[in-house]
Amino acid sequence: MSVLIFSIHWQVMVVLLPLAGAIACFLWPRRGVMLALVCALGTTLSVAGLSWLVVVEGAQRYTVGGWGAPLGIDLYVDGLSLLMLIVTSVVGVAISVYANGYFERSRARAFWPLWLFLWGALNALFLSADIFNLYITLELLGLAAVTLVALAKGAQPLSSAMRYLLVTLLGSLLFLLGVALLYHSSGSVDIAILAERLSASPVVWIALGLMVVGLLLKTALFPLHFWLPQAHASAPAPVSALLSALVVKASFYILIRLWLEIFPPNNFVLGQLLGLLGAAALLWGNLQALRQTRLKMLIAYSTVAQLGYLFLAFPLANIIGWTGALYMLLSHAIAKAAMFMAAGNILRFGGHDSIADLDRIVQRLPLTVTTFALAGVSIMGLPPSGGFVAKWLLLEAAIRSAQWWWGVVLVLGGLLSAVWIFKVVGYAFTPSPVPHEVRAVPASMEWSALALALTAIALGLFSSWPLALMMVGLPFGEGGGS
Amino acid sequence: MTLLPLIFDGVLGFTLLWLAWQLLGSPDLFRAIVLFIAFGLLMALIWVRLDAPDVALAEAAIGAGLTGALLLAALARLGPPSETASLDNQGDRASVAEGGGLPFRRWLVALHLVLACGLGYAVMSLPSAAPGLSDAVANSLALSGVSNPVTAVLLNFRAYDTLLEMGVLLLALLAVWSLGSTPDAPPDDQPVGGVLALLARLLTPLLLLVAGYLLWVGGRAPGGAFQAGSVLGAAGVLLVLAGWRLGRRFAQLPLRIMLVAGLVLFMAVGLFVMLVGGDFLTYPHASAGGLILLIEAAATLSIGMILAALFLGIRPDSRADQ
Amino acid sequence: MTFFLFFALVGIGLFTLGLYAVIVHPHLLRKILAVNVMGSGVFLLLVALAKRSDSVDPVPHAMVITGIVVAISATALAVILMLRVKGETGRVKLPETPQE
Amino acid sequence: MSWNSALPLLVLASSLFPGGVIFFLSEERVVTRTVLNLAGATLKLLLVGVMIWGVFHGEPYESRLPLLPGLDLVLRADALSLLFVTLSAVLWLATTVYAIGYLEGSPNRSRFFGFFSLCVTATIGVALSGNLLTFLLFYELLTLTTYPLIVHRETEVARRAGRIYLTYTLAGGALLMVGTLWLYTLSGTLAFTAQGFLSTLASSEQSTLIMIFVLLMMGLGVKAALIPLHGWLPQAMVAPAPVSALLHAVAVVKAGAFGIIRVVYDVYGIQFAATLGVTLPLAVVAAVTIIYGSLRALFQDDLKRRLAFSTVSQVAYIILGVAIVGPIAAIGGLVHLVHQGVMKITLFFCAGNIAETLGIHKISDMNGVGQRLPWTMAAFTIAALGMIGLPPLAGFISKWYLGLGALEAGQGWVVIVLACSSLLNAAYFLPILYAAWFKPPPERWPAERSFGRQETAWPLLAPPLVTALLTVVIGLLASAPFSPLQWVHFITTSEYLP
Repeated sequence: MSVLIFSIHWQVMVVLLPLAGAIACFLWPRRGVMLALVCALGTTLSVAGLSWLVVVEGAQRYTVGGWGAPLGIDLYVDGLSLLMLIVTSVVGVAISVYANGYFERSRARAFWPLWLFLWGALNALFLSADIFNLYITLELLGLAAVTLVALAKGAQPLSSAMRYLLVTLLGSLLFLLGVALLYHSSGSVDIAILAERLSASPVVWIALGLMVVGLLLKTALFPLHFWLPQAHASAPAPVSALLSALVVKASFYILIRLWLEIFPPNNFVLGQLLGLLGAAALLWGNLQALRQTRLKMLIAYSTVAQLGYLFLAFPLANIIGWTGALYMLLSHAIAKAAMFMAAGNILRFGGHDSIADLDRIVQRLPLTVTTFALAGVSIMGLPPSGGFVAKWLLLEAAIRSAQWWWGVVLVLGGLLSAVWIFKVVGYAFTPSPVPHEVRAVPASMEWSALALALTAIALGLFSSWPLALMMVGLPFGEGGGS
Repeated sequence: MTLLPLIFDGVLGFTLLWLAWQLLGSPDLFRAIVLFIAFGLLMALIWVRLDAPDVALAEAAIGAGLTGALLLAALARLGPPSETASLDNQGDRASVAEGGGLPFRRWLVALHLVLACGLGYAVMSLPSAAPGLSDAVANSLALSGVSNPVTAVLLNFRAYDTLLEMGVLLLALLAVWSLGSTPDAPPDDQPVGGVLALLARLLTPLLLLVAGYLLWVGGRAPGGAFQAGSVLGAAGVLLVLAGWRLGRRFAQLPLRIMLVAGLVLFMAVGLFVMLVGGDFLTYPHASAGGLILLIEAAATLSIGMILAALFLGIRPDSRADQ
Repeated sequence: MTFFLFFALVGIGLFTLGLYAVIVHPHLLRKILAVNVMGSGVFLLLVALAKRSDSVDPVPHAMVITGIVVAISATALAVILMLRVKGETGRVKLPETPQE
Repeated sequence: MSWNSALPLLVLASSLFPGGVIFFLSEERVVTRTVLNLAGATLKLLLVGVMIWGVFHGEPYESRLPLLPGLDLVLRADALSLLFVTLSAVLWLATTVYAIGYLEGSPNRSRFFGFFSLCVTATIGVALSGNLLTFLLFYELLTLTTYPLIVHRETEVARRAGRIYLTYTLAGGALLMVGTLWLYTLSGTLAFTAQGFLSTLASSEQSTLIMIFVLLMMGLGVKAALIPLHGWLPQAMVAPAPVSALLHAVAVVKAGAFGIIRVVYDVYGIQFAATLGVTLPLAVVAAVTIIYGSLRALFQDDLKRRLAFSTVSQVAYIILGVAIVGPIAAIGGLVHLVHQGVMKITLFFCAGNIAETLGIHKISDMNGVGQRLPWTMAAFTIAALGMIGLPPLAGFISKWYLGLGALEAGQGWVVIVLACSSLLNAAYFLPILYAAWFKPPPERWPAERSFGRQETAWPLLAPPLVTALLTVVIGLLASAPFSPLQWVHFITTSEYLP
């Protein structure tokens, strides 16, 4: 058994299985659902195998083509990348189950191969240790995501997909320009080699600046978030879920990778600036969320806000802060996916998602409301939930590094999000005299969303395992934990 | 350095910038696209000047040719040029108004100037000796199975990039097919007679021949799967323009198999060598040349088909579906 | 100044021109053209700087070929989206205010 | 897992599990729901009984789960936590019986009883918390589980009250979290320890510790309804009567008061807190709250609102007892935790009965109620007299010890406060009693329901009678073994004697 586990090249499986699944779904569209579910399962198992490998043997470097950096391309997996892969699998399986109930046949035919392509792109991105390879995975990811947004019917999804496409291309090109400059100043595109060879020079700073701006554009950090709310709100519900949960996180992942590995050490000002933008995102996103009249738009603005939390780790710049931000990423991914799925259920059930008229709907969908409320607990950061653990760690980092003002922002953000969450949950406690015209919601849609929300809660009770996992390979550097 | 190449380079570079300026500012979209094609051809010339013949081939075929054709076709589908031009002009004025007017544009221009100066400074401050990978490539070239270093990088050293890139291409096709059922789908379903058909009939065999040659020679000299594939794609575009369509029988699974053949074979070879005992995509040195040619052959076919299909813009069996 | 540095600077010029055009031109086709020009600028920079060594560095060449293929894929998607936007809204530009 | 480490978890599970199951029951399955509720409550009482016996004989009960790096979720039964656990368990049983009768035939009962059980689970969790983090966790859970109970009636007023409640408690929870975390970064531990764990810290940290104390008190003071953080409590009166009973006597306000006790005794340590100089301001706030609450109660015509302001005042007694540094006052404060609970729940049960049976909500309509509902009003009278502090009822014991303790600690002003408060108590309770017993009843009651020969339904009548009886018994038998007073003596001698 263990021989088998160690002899299979799980890294390769993790990337190739979704791609192969996408091709299979393309070839035999009528079998799409079955193929996709099998593939989702296989990918998850591969991630599990890879986790086993990494937990037992530590961080892994894999040379594709046998050449090794700088000539060839390396794959690198440590606790940080593994955690991203696991989140992707967890959310991915739930979204696959959910989408099975969500799409009718004609759109399902388009959805499955695109979604599997996106999954493959995500996995390739998290594994890559090569910045040019990262560019290609970014493009793969971006094109798949844009097309998925455009799968929704109507003019608005198309417009927002178009805007999203332009933004993501712009981001990729900025990133690529940075890659070009880094290659020419160091002669390699491998992250580890870059880390050795780069020193703080104007070229390096300009290159990194370009890459950071490109990635921030894709991560939709305030004030570059202008494209996100509409794109995430107008996409089909499972797509909204995976965009908010995973796609924006992918570019953030690259950002922290670069920050931790190849950024010159004296980056205090940039860190403070990122933190400031994060704080602004947190407050602005939540305030905008309060103003929204449509549920999905509200949730999308909350994504803008929650992304702000992630950037608070940059000024804190200690291990507790990074683990906090990563834990936030993890729990937000899961909770937000659950929330968008719940919104999808509500839309399916009542045919609209206007917040003012929710009272007629939510009382008839107790499971969905529970999902929303549980996910909301995590997003507010109340115990016991993943969001609480993340906030605790970030707050601890803020106090320990004597930068209490970030703590104030953290607390304020949590309270603001409570306002809109309870605004929605409150409708569950409103009598609904008029029976509304309803469509049944498939059980798979309700239960997959609830499963994710429960996972977000469980993350608050069993945090030691993911926290230990993300330390494999010391992605955040040496030094004592808490 | 003699004066002549200097003047030549200067003219090339400034013309390129001028073309970009013109094509981005031209009120007439048709003219803009034509300028864009010229821009692509000029780029190809510069690639040659920079000792990058492989890039030049790819640029000429894909960057200038196919992209230009794609854009022209899109323009045709957008509607009569006069209407779009006027709409566009209105749009231009509107954008000045919405963006905060002239001050906004001034700020933007200033910002871009700063950006350009910063980037220029960065480039000028690079060390004059390039620490690139040319030596590393040269040292390992003998083991790669091909003698054209660009092909060696594309299909051996950084084959994983290329594999993912084939994925991007296939994904683009998937995307276009998923979204492509526009109400104003291309009207040109009836065969076009006359010059175009004749041209297509004459050129297609020639292009096929060129594609085959580029594929074969790619291991040693400039050329390879992408260049060959794009030539094949050009042939396909020509056939599409001439009104030729794939038979219903082939438009289903057989077509799809051809479209994915390149990627599937690539992955299969990568996995096969992994089973034999290496890492993913680690070709045994002895059989590397053959495996690369195999992959390239399938890739050429798929790339050509995909490019042509991208140009067509809709699923060939979409009518059969409804 | 050597000629490859000159071409690298031309590349930067193209990149900035394209970036400016993407931002100010509302017509989608022009935005697509602008993104392509930006891409060409990056490619030019990538290859021109590789000329600094005497022997040719093929890695940037391969990267640019990859980039060109990615660019046409993105362009194809952009074109089809543009046509769909035109079909749905009757206009070839994005709605003005992204909010609401 | 041994029996000793499983027992605290079992105590939690005995209400968590029924709660979880009840959510999925359909509305009509009244019998299943009732059986589950009562079985859970009874089982909990039994388990708590076992724990009392064990703790008295020195058995340690502790469960641990890893929660955060370096911090565990700790559930531990010590004498103090058992005081609160027992109170909650006993009163939960009473309230469950009452709620079954009260809500008979109303909609959404599965939801109600589900959250009701979760709420008790959270309260028990608060009581059993072995460190400040666990306390915080259950404290926030309590907020979340009581919200659905407050808005249960689904009216606009109820939702407004719910929003106000959340605004106060979530903000308070956030302050508590910041304080807890700050404390953790200073001390590296959060485990409740007798005499506190902070006195060893460097004296340079003193001003920080005072700041943290203020943060914690603000966080806990919200739920304990110390002024000026009491605004939510009168609003929450729109909740159904059993919820009010639970909120005021057991769950929310007591969780806040209990937290203050824990922080002062087991985090800071009473001596250290006194050296920091934070106890006197706390005592003053408590005293002001006592007087202010009583004064406000005096001018309320709505019966439940008057009782609510009475709670504001009475809970502050507990805090006052803690803040007067001295063992005797501590006994008075701690025992009032129990006594106030028993008396106040009686009053709310009775107010609920009056509203349900006769449709009366206002004190000005209560003329002659005693003739129509003699048993209910008898219970009400006993509890009200207890509140005023009439010997030998429960309230007298608390006030007696508080006064003695204050004198012993040299804080004579407290006695004046107590006297004023007793006068005010009398001023707002006696008119009710007078009107109910001695004024003639009106021709017709506003909305009378008939229950045959009984004055009202049995499930509504039995709980207040039992709790009223308890008020008498714990007052009369204050010196019997295992009475609350003796148990509090046990707490103070075994753990707190400074």
